[in-house]
Amino acid sequence: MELSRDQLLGTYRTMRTIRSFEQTLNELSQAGRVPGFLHLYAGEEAIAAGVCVSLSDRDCVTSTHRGHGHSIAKGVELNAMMAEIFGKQAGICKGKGGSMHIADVGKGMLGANGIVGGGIPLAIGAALSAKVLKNGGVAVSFFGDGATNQGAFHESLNIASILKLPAVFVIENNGYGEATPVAYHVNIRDLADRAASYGIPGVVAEGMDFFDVFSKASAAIERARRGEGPTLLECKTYRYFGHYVGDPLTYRTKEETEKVRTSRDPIDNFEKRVVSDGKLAASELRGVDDQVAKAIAEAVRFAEASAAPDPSELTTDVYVQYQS
Amino acid sequence: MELSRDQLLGTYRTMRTIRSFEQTLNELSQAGRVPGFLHLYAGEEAIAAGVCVSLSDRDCVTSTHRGHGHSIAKGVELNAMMAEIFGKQAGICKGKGGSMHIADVGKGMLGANGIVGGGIPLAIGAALSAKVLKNGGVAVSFFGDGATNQGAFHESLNIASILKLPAVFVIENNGYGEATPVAYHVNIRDLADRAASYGIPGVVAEGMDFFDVFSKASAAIERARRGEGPTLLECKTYRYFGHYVGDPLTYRTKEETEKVRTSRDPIDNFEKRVVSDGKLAASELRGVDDQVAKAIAEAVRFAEASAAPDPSELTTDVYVQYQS
Amino acid sequence: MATRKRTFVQAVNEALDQAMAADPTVIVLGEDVAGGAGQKEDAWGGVMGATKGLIGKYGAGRVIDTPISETGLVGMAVGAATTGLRPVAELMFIDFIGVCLDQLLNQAAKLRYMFGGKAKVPLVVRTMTGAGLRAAAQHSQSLYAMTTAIPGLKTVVPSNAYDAKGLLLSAIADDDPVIFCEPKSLYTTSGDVPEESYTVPLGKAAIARAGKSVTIVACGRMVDTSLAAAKTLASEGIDAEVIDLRTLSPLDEDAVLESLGKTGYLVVVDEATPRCGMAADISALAVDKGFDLLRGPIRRVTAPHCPVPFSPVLEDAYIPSPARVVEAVRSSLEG
Amino acid sequence: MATRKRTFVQAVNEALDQAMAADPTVIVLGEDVAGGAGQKEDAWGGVMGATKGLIGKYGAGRVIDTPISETGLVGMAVGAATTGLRPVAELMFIDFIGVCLDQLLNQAAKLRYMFGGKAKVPLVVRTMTGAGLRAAAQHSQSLYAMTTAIPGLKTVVPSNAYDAKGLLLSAIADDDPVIFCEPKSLYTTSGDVPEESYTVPLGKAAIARAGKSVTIVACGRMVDTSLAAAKTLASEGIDAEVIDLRTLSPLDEDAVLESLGKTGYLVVVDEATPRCGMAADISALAVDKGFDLLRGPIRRVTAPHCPVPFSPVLEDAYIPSPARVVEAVRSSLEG
Ligand SMILES: Cc1ncc(C[n+]2csc(CCOP(=O)(O)OP(=O)(O)O)c2C)c(N)n1
Ligand SMILES: Cc1ncc(C[n+]2csc(CCOP(=O)(O)OP(=O)(O)O)c2C)c(N)n1
Ligand SMILES: [Mg+2]
Ligand SMILES: [Mg+2]
Repeated sequence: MELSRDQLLGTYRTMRTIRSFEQTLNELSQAGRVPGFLHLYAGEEAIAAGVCVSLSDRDCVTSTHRGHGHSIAKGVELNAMMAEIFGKQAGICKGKGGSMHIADVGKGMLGANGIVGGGIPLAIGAALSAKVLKNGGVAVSFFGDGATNQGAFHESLNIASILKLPAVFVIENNGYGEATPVAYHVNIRDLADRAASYGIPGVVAEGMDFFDVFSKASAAIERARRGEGPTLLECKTYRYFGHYVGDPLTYRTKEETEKVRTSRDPIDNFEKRVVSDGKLAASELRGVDDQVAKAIAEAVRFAEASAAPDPSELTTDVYVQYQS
Repeated sequence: MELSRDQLLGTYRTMRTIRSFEQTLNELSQAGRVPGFLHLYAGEEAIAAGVCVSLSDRDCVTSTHRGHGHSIAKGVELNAMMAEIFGKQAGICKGKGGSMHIADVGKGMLGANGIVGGGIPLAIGAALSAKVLKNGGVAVSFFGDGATNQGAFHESLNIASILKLPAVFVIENNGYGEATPVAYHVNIRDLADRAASYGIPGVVAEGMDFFDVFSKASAAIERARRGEGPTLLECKTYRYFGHYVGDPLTYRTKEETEKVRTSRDPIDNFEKRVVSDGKLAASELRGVDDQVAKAIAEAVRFAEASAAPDPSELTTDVYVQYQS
Repeated sequence: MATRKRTFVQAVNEALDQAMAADPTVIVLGEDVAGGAGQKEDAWGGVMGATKGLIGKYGAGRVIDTPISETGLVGMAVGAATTGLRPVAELMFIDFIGVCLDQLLNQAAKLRYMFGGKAKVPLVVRTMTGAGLRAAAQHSQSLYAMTTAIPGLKTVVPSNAYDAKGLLLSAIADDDPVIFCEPKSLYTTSGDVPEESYTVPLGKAAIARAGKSVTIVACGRMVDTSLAAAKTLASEGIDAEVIDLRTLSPLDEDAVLESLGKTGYLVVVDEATPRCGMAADISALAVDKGFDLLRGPIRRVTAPHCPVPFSPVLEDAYIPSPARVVEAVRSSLEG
Repeated sequence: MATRKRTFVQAVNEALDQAMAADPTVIVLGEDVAGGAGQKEDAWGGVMGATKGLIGKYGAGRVIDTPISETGLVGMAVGAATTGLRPVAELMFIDFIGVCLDQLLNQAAKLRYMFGGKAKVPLVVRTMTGAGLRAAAQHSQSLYAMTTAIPGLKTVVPSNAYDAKGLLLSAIADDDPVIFCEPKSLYTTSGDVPEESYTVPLGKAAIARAGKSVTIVACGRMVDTSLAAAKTLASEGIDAEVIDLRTLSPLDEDAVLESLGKTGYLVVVDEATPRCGMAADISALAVDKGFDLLRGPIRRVTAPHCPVPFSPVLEDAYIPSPARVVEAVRSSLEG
């Protein structure tokens, strides 16, 4: 399947937006202008973009503590996202969730999640709804390498397999779970091999290459839509910043990070490819860069200018109805 | 490794004892003479016997709701077991645990378990103790096909693998989890294949053949003792009685059961083999049958004659010490 | 339509059947809710038959047997509830909540709040509770205080067949996640159950027996225990009022306080263990909002702070008895 | 040896170090307790540094990084405790208890009882609790009532650095499973901590402030909140006694009742949510065994029945403040 010029331009916009969003938050957070903990997605843009380009609003995704990229790729509004991260009333969750709980059910974004592996069972639930309601939807669950050691991963993939649910499980293998390297926390090379335990396809993609992720993800998504069941897709990637903003990064070397940034950067890769293929002109991309920069700046302005929630909001939204 | 005459005789005694123990309980329970729920092990004797013949008291096992066979094979005293199942003070657990919680830590029997998969993490804990205390012990966890779909299975095998723990995981695949066939609850043929997710050996044994179980289990146990890490051993077996005493057995046919009983019975298999090999004489085995029948009868007499616990026992043994 | 005698478990089955008939988005899932992987007919219809016949009527698409994977099945139900279905998931025994609590504690209960009110989770988790069947420590617990404590969840504990049907139909129609506790020792008890579909509202207690000398608050199986105690007390001229809470969250505070206003004395009876439990919760409510009404100490009749023992002798001593309730009432009245 | 200023987290680290030095069967395990899979030195030494330096001293054989598998790691600790070790497992945040509760609820807590007293489980589970760090609904809970309710477990909640060290050393030496709650907002607060190894007994409350007008019961971070309130009250001539429970199970009932005997009034302050919580538990104790001592309603100052919000404004409104405690004391005294 070929991507149109617009889709390619949109893809670049998505990846560039994620990158700028995270770089901006990294600075704001270090400057003490953002409350709470932030887990940044920079470096992994090709995965969110490469998967979500094949999804529409009826398709649901579940995300992780590192959820900004998935939210942006799923089309969540930037100002409302930024306001949420600042804890403002205008936030997408009225400031009640924050960075780790950004969600937009209408857009099929079922939430970042503070529990490692916690979103995987929710995703098979969304897949079950699609199957029972026959709405043609597919559910995608994004999670990290570390999450593949949670019981929820195991139970959910097995259920999805035996019920042939329209689901795709995307491992974002960035080499570490917090400060622990993958090579320590599992005893296998490719996490995709775990698919064999459930009798489903396991596929490895170069997660820094949008086109590789896109072709393998779209195939898995189409397979799910056809009712042929779930796929486990492992994307090898790397996170540019620490586990959280403030991470001393004592478990990996600057060289390791620099090497990836210079040789495997997903946005550089994308630009080289589309420009050399003559699909897009560098000038167009610079144009997008400017628009993105403006949009992010505007989002920050919006977030900082927005009002904090009224304390009376504390106990609303707990239940739809609670007569007591 | 060759088994001595005594070991073979002991093995036959173990399997016969388990069989008679369960047949007797089946009758007593249906006659309303035993309180609570019973999950009988009859048909699966070759697994408990084939694994435990390579273990000594320093080696620990964890068991399941279907734990009588493992307890007997691990050398738990018959009278105390029977008294426990009857809920008597003389029971191995003072009547507080019952059939589903028979344990004898001194004998390395860390307990039957009412939680499917609940014993697997405990087993890696026992393996960790053996490793840290360098006592040469090995831990074996017995569990069913259904338990392989619990998160605890997944997490425990991965940890055992990366820490190279002296553990052996024994799947007793009897074709059903309650009323649900394996062919429904997983999408793979051999559960042993799940070992690949953890980078450990996965081995399939004919669970109705003591000698096949013994050779594969002893190899796995020795490997663990040598510090080479865990093994996943799947034993294909069959349970003769229902999931619990009283199970209407509406999910399988009498023919299916009869076929297994007549063609694959582990005790018949064993007798044919040892007699034809001239290792043991049929007459010797009949002698064991008589001894076993007496021992079981005595256990029942003992259990029924024993006193119920004193109500004051209700709140003892909750803590070692509780100052309040 | 007629009112007939039905057992508690038949009432549950009838509620499920009528809810599924009325609303195609209602589905049932759990371990052996059909059994035999029976695509046409069920082998078990649930370990106790609560879901019997459903797969035959509604098919395997809506009556779903799952592997023994509670985190997977409960979490799947939470996700499905968030995306358009009304799942009724079965957690066979509440004792198993430990292998799937996160999906209730951090997902079902919190999604709506964390998302700023933009999600709803119309989920019901049916689960068996309570002791008395010689099922020992891991199959006999009454852990409803654990779910009552969790903001975002509702917790229901019916005490009879009529309420079981009406409360379950309310729970399924409710837009919030509900933990529906079925005291297994009541399964075979029967009562009058109307044939038609009807609801008993969540958050409304019932006066199981009107009286003026003392208020006995209970739920589930302990309502019968309290009524038996009330009989004995009546013969001593003590006229006990028995309040059946029906739902622990939301809690009908007014019903408790109004009754206390009439009687001045309170005894709370709970099959569960004492620490941080329902009995403590009701006591705290009364001594806070009802202090001026109180004329004697609030006694709690609960299980001891220990696991449920297997031995029948011990288990019988474990479960609160009418005699212990009578004793507690006397000592409260004496002060 | 000297007494120096140490932060709460340093006190925890010191207790672990001294326990490991004294007893080779003490091991530490959890996610990134070392970090970097550092076989020689740690990269993190715990997310907050509570286990810093331990792997360097005691090696990877006794300081074990685990995958993100709480059921596996906590269950492994339970099994190890049953077979000769004294594991100190780290459950990073108590909010994660939902993914591993079974190993605590049905295994650690019940093995000894189910086995008729023939097993002991000398396990400690260290875990961070509490709000205030803008960590939102899944990283800010105070779920210690859940473990307090479970017979077979002990639950400890220190309020200061001195107690943190002494209580942790007691917990490690204890032969029963202990849930050791570390209020993360106290980590950087410091106090006098003796250099040598010492113990603070489990089950003994402390009088954080002596007084005679009203009893304020609290634990963990709420002790400081209560002391701040007591200061304000003192200026109004209300002389509050503040009881620091230190351990919720076992509970020092006498300390609460004795204080109530002096003051006649009780306010319970808890950072956790109200239903079936510690505040309700203490209220129930007082109105049962201390009814005759009570001269006013028992007020509870707790978080509301809702998840912990992210927004700083809302989270600040969520956490009980000294002002709310002062208000509650006044209203209790006024009756
Ligand atoms: C159940 C649970 N355990 C532990 C944590 C703490 N924690 C948050 S993120 C994280 C690492 C996750 O690693 P991975 O899944 O690889 O995702 P990544 O951060 O690399 O994107 C951990 C251990 C948690 N949030 N939930
Ligand atoms: C966590 C949990 N879920 C469900 C149950 C109820 N249950 C008891 S035994 C059983 C079937 C177990 O099947 P399998 O593991 O194959 O063992 P088998 O009974 O066949 O020996 C189930 C579902 C349980 N005890 N624990
Ligand atoms: Mg990672
Ligand atoms: Mg089985």
